[in-house]
Amino acid sequence: MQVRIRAKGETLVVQMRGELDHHAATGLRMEIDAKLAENKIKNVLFNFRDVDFMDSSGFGMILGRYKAVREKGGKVLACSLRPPVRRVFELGGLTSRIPVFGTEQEALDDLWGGEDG
Amino acid sequence: MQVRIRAKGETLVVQMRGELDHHAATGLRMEIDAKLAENKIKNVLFNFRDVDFMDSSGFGMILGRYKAVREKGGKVLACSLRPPVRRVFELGGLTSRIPVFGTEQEALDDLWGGEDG
Amino acid sequence: MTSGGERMDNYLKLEIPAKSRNEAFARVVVAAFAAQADPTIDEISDVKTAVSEAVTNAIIHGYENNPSGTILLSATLAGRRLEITVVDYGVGIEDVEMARQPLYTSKPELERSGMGFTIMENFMDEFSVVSLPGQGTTVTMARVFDGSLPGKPEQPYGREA
Amino acid sequence: MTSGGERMDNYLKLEIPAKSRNEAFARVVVAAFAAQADPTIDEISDVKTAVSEAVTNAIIHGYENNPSGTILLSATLAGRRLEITVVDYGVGIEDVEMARQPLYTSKPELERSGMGFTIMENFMDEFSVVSLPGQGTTVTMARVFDGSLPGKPEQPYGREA
Ligand SMILES: Nc1ncnc2c1ncn2[C@@H]1O[C@H](COP(=O)(O)OP(=O)(O)O)[C@@H](O)[C@H]1O
Ligand SMILES: Nc1ncnc2c1ncn2[C@@H]1O[C@H](COP(=O)(O)OP(=O)(O)O)[C@@H](O)[C@H]1O
Repeated sequence: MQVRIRAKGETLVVQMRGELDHHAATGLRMEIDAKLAENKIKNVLFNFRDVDFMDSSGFGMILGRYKAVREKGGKVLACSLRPPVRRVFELGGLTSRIPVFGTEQEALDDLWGGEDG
Repeated sequence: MQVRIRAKGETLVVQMRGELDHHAATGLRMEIDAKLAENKIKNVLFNFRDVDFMDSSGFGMILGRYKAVREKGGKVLACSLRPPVRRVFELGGLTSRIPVFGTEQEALDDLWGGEDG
Repeated sequence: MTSGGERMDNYLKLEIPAKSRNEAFARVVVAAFAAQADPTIDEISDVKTAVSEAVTNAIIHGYENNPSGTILLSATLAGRRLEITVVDYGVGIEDVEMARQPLYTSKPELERSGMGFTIMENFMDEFSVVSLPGQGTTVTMARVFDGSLPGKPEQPYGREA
Repeated sequence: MTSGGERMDNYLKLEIPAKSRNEAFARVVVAAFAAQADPTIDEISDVKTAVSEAVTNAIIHGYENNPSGTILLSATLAGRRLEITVVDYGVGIEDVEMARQPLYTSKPELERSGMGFTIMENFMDEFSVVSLPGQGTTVTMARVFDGSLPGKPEQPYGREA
């Protein structure tokens, strides 16, 4: 899996490409946690646009970040879920904890709207 | 492998897509021979544009058609070879027996030019 | 040879070491094998997910991330019915009933979600686990590629009340 | 455990029946396995061709198209060196030297070109055949993914006089 991680204001945008399984999740978890330890990051947005596969290990990694970020008062969001990924999100009840958006921009708008209001 | 076989005048144009191995060659051989038995067909043009793999079984099938067609006074031609297919053609010395063209049109022009002259 | 035997169209038996990069490899192998039976994209995606869960469990739980462990993956195709077996010779499971509960995991510290068995059960038509503590675990699952949703090949779209 | 042992990064052992549709399957399996070592497109294409030849020979010659025969394909990856073994328990080869000659085939009626062994030899760095008549045939071949042409990993482009 290929990953690009950028900071957009207080939000870390994690753009993934490929298959999010245990092998990929193990590496990605460490990368994200290193960035989370940095300065001003509060929220994490997972962009699934180019992810065509996720299993329960990927699910566990997302849930783990959700718990860590929430403890520090931040939010975890997801966007651009394809059907196979959405299926696993729903089966595990992740959609009731993590807001899911159609596009990255919609997710960021929601966060920034929330900050203004 | 997917195949489309058309008659263009006296020439059978065999357009292939996929991998030309023993499994594919076995079926294709029968299809071509059935058409060759028909009426006015004299020549065979193999269009390799969408063939990304050929092994010695595909090679043997081409060589077999070459021999059968030549016996009846016709020609076998090939066009649009990709590098992996060209490699096998050359290793087996097929390029010295079967004229290879860049495009289907060039091959047909050559045949028709020959008929006129 | 014998009459009444199940028609077996193809099979594979694969042995691979318990390395996490083989999770993706196992998915490719099963997807390429299953392709012969012309599954839909959703069907192949479900099967890949279930295989990924079983192989990952063998690596993480069965062998506790020791890559010298051996995983056996076998698959048979009879018509459009795909059966898959994943075997490890690892630590085994004391209480299979408990292990199968959604959200149950023995390794929360590894951020396991406890959803592996639940996914296998929901994404396949048939699913079973046999395990002997200290000897290993065998997961067997099957899916019929008939375009219906998993778990209900005879009555597509008919389960919801 | 032992010192001086060759570093083995990954392996697979695959058993499949001698069916011609498994020729393509064997190629996919080896290509997916080899992908870990980052081969070039040409390298992977050469390896797929060599595997296709060996598996096809097992089916056509070893088992004379009897699909109840069993083919064992194994592969190991040590760094960027891929070694592949294809085994059948079929009729075997009386005279391996003759069989290896370019254009030699015992089945011209099947339109075999006699180029299979020649392709394996030319597309891989190392190649050997061991066969016992009546017992079967083992083909072993290796390729190092270093971007050089096959057969000459140490001196790329250097063979022609
Ligand atoms: N192959 C296995 N070997 C040993 N234990 C296993 C195996 N597969 C599953 N288990 C046990 O069953 C539990 C539940 O598995 P699962 O539903 O896949 O969730 P998870 O992998 O997230 O823990 C695991 O936590 C583990 O204790
Ligand atoms: N696995 C095998 N079992 C028995 N005979 C074999 C096997 N592989 C090759 N041979 C023999 O070696 C000959 C040459 O093989 P090859 O170069 O691949 O050409 P071809 O397959 O076109 O005949 C075959 O014709 C056959 O007699």
